Amino acid sequence: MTRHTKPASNFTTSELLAVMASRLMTNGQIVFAGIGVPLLAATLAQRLFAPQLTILFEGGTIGPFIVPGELPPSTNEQRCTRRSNMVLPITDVLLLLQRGYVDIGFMGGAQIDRFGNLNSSFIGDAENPKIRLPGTGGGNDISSLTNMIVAMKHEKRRFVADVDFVTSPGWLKGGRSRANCGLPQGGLWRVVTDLAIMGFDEDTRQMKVLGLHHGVTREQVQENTGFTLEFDDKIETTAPPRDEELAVLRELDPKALYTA
Amino acid sequence: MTRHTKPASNFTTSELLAVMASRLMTNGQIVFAGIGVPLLAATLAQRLFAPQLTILFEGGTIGPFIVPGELPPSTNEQRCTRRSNMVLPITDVLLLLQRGYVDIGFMGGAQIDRFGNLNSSFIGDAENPKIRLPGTGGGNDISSLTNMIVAMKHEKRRFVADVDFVTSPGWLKGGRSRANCGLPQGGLWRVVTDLAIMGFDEDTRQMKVLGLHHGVTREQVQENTGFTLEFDDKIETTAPPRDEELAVLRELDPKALYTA
Amino acid sequence: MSIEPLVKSYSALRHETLTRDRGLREKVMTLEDAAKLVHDGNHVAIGGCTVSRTPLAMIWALIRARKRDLVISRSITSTEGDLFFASGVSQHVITSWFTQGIVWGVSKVMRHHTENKLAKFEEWSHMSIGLRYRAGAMGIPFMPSRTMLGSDVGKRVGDEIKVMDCPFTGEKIVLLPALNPDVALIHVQRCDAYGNAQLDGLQFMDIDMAMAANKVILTTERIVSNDQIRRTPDRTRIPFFTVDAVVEAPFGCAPHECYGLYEPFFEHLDHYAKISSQDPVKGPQRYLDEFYYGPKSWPDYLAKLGMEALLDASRRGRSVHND
Amino acid sequence: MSIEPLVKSYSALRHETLTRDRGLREKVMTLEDAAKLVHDGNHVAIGGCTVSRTPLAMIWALIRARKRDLVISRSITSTEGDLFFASGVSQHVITSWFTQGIVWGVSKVMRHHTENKLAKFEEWSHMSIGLRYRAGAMGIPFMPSRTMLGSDVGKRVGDEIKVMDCPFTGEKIVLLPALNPDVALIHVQRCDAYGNAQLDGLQFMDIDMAMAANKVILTTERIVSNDQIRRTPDRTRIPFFTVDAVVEAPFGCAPHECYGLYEPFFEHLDHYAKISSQDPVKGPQRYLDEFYYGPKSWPDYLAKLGMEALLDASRRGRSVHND
Repeated sequence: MTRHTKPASNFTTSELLAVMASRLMTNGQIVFAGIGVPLLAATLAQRLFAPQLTILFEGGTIGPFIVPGELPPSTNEQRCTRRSNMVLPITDVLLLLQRGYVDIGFMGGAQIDRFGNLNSSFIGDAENPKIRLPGTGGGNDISSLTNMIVAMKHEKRRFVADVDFVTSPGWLKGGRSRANCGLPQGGLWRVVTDLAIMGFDEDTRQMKVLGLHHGVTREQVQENTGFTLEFDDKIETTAPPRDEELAVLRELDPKALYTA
Repeated sequence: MTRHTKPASNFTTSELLAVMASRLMTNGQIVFAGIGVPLLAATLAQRLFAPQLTILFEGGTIGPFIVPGELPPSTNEQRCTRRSNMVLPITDVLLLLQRGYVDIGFMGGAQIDRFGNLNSSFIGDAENPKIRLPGTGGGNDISSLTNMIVAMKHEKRRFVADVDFVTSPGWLKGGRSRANCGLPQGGLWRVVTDLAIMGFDEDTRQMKVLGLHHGVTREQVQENTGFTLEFDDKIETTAPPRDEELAVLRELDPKALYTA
Repeated sequence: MSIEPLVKSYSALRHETLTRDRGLREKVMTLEDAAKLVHDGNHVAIGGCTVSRTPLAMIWALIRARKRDLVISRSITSTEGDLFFASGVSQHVITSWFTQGIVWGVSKVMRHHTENKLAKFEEWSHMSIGLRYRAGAMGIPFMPSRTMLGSDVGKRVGDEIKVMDCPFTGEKIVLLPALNPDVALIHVQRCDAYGNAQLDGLQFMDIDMAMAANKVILTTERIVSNDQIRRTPDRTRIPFFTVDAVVEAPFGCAPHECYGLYEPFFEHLDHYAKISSQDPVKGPQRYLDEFYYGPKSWPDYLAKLGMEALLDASRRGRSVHND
Repeated sequence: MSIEPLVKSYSALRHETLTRDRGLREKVMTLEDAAKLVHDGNHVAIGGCTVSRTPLAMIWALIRARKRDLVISRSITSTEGDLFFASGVSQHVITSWFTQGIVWGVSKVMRHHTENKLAKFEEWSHMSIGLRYRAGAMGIPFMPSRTMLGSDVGKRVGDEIKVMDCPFTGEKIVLLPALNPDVALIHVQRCDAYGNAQLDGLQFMDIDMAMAANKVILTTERIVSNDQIRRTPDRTRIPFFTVDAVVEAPFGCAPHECYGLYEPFFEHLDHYAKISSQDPVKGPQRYLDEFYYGPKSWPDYLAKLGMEALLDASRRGRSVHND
């Protein structure tokens, strides 16, 4: 397995992910966020430039403010409800996605393929797995119903041509296959890694590099990807994390629970 | 229209209905009660011999105690919630019937037929009615889903061979027709009037007199009914309202809002 | 009147919702400005039930704004239904029960308009209306159910309901079409400027209605700070992003009741019942002139209801908190 | 294990409910007596989610009572799933996510049992599990939904879900089978002796689960008077007639959390994560011996968690009320 060489930096991979993902948020959006990097990224955006961004948690919370240093262990504890606008049953918060109130779903990923399908269920064959992973949680629901951002480490074993098991549908087999399966809404919008930012071709729905992080080359990204990547006509280079951004992250997660 | 002659008495027709209906209740039952006589009857039972009887209101209340002299104008006002165990949305309280938690539904009726179908929608043809009545409310739901008691005045124009419009299904066309229509549960159990108490034949589902009130003859009941009644083999005579029963009713409804 | 399919396609529903401004923003406005959000021909769902938590201040504003061709839906319809018909704002009410209230007898105004085919009272069972809103709230095209079978209520709505054989049990099951109103009018005890609303006591069908609608107009007894909402988030029932307008309208249900604050103004309702049954045309017209078109403002309307009546209703209303 | 159809017929569902004692009666009992209400082979639904409001006192009692062949369902499964497998109480868990918690890494105990085919982890999407309980709660055989399509999660459950063309819109729609558990275990902050329960904060899937189940065992931090319940009926979430047992079990979720009262006992959970990942067989076995089979009572179990840990968790737990 080829490991990439990260440019020398004053931040961790998770911090890089959180910063890059936070910049994809827009003020006023309603973001359904998973725990860890997604929560940190959404909160970072909220603190810096998107005060009207609203976070939803799968556990049943609308619009909480996270208390620095008191990050929740999952989306289902009382820490997720601090100073929130509303708490509601799990089923009902997930139904907000189905009804269409949510702009963006935002989660981490264990394995992703060229069409943005995510696997968090099985490594190897499902009937005879090498590793039984924890499973979908709300992942299948969120990715079936809304536009998605995924943040994950860029490794060849994680970026594969076809995932072993489609836990959360991306663009399935590309083209119109997602809509044809009965999923006319949503789809994987952005993949944020420690190397690059990727989207998907409008027609083929193949993964396509849109931006490279500072000091990262196309070759590095391709080397760490298990399938042939497309590259956009105009690739941008992202600005490295600013001190201000890192400061907020470190205030939120002083023990580096999610940013180690 | 033949009007019956009521025996001289110290109580009103509504009081008689409430007393007779209350005696059909059993301690521990869960009773879905309409406003007016049903509420009075259920409360009377609760006060006299069924302290563990629980009243549900269509407005969304479980187990209220009615404050004497403060009867609600419908099942949807705050008076219905006084000292209740729980309030919940309308849809959810009606779903308790569908789920099967309720023993008895209990309502009044404008028009009933030999199979216990109730009409509270139209007098005359629905497309060209003589009178547009207020409609089903929860009546259709309650009578579709649970065993029913109906309390109403015994008049020929109200007891008809076939109702003009089936608002709330009784036994439909008798026999197995109700179950065959997709209503396998519930059905009209008792009709309480100011003359008699009626049930329905187990096979034909035709209305059948089970008991006569004190001083009422079979002929009187038949005269005030618009179809041929069956009579049970052993007709009982009900005991007249006791002072104790009337006292509770008059305490509950001192202004005779529902018992005039 | 809009010629739309009975149930919106999922794409249409999602598109409508996507294009709403769902961001956290203040949306406090006057009754008059909120009335502009309702368009002629809209399907307008009314919160509360019978004479309880009826959004009468907003209905008052719609009638004064002379809206036309509204399709109205409500769980149970009381005096506001009479006034929709009598004012010409609507000729089509979808509800399960339509009359002022059982103690006042059958509405002569409803009878006049329906028996003379001036207006339509479309009758569904109570639970079915609730489940139609619920399906709309959940983003599904139908809700399975077990009532309206065998009855003429079911037959009369015709192929607006479907009956299918359950693929799991083989039993007959009713499919009720989702209802996604254009606008929902809901009155609450308190909400913040964003529209986070807390409802005390009976909820009726209001939550499902708010989630189902394409637009929500909240009237509220008082606007509280967002801080106050955030102190008891488990009492919030309607989230801000479903809400398009917040109007502070104290006694906004009068002469109906608002849980914990005021009971119905019974004498006023007796008065309305009397004049409307004496003459189902001129009665409500006189009532509209006096209480709807006449007053120069909502406080002026309340003044016409009378200070003594208002204090009496409040005393009775607060009594639920005396236990 | 019971060989029952996937979805109960309506007659069977109604008959089961009819024959339950739903009258208003006191039903306070011990953990041990409540455990007798659960029979080998039962489908047992577990309230709460991950490490939040897990009914651990009751689970503790079931494991001590050496139940067998339970089918377990829960929204998201944490340490209690490990212990169900390790204790031999269950070899079948229906859930959307199964691991102690994201901060502790993938459960080695879950991996050991599933990868070696000693037990089954049946995976449904989170919302689908919720909607299955909801259909069960509503007395309908299925719930329409729009997820699990196209994915292997959907394919793997096979014909337990149906896909149909909507008769109203022509779109594809999923029908999820209703789930009516034999027993639901739910922990609440307070309830009365009849089982009228008030839950603060996050509700998870508990309300639907209670309404869907054929039997409900409530554990509660405290039993309050019925008078107290009747003072705030709009805070009651589970009505007494769904409940079959009420057990007062203070700190009944420890080392998990109970909203507003105590947060997770993090050091204890770190300890469990450590020993169970060092050896996924002997680790949980040692843990069960020490904390489940060893203690002579629930207070004795709490004593083993430690006074300091308990006070610390309580201090953090109460902090939501500091705002």
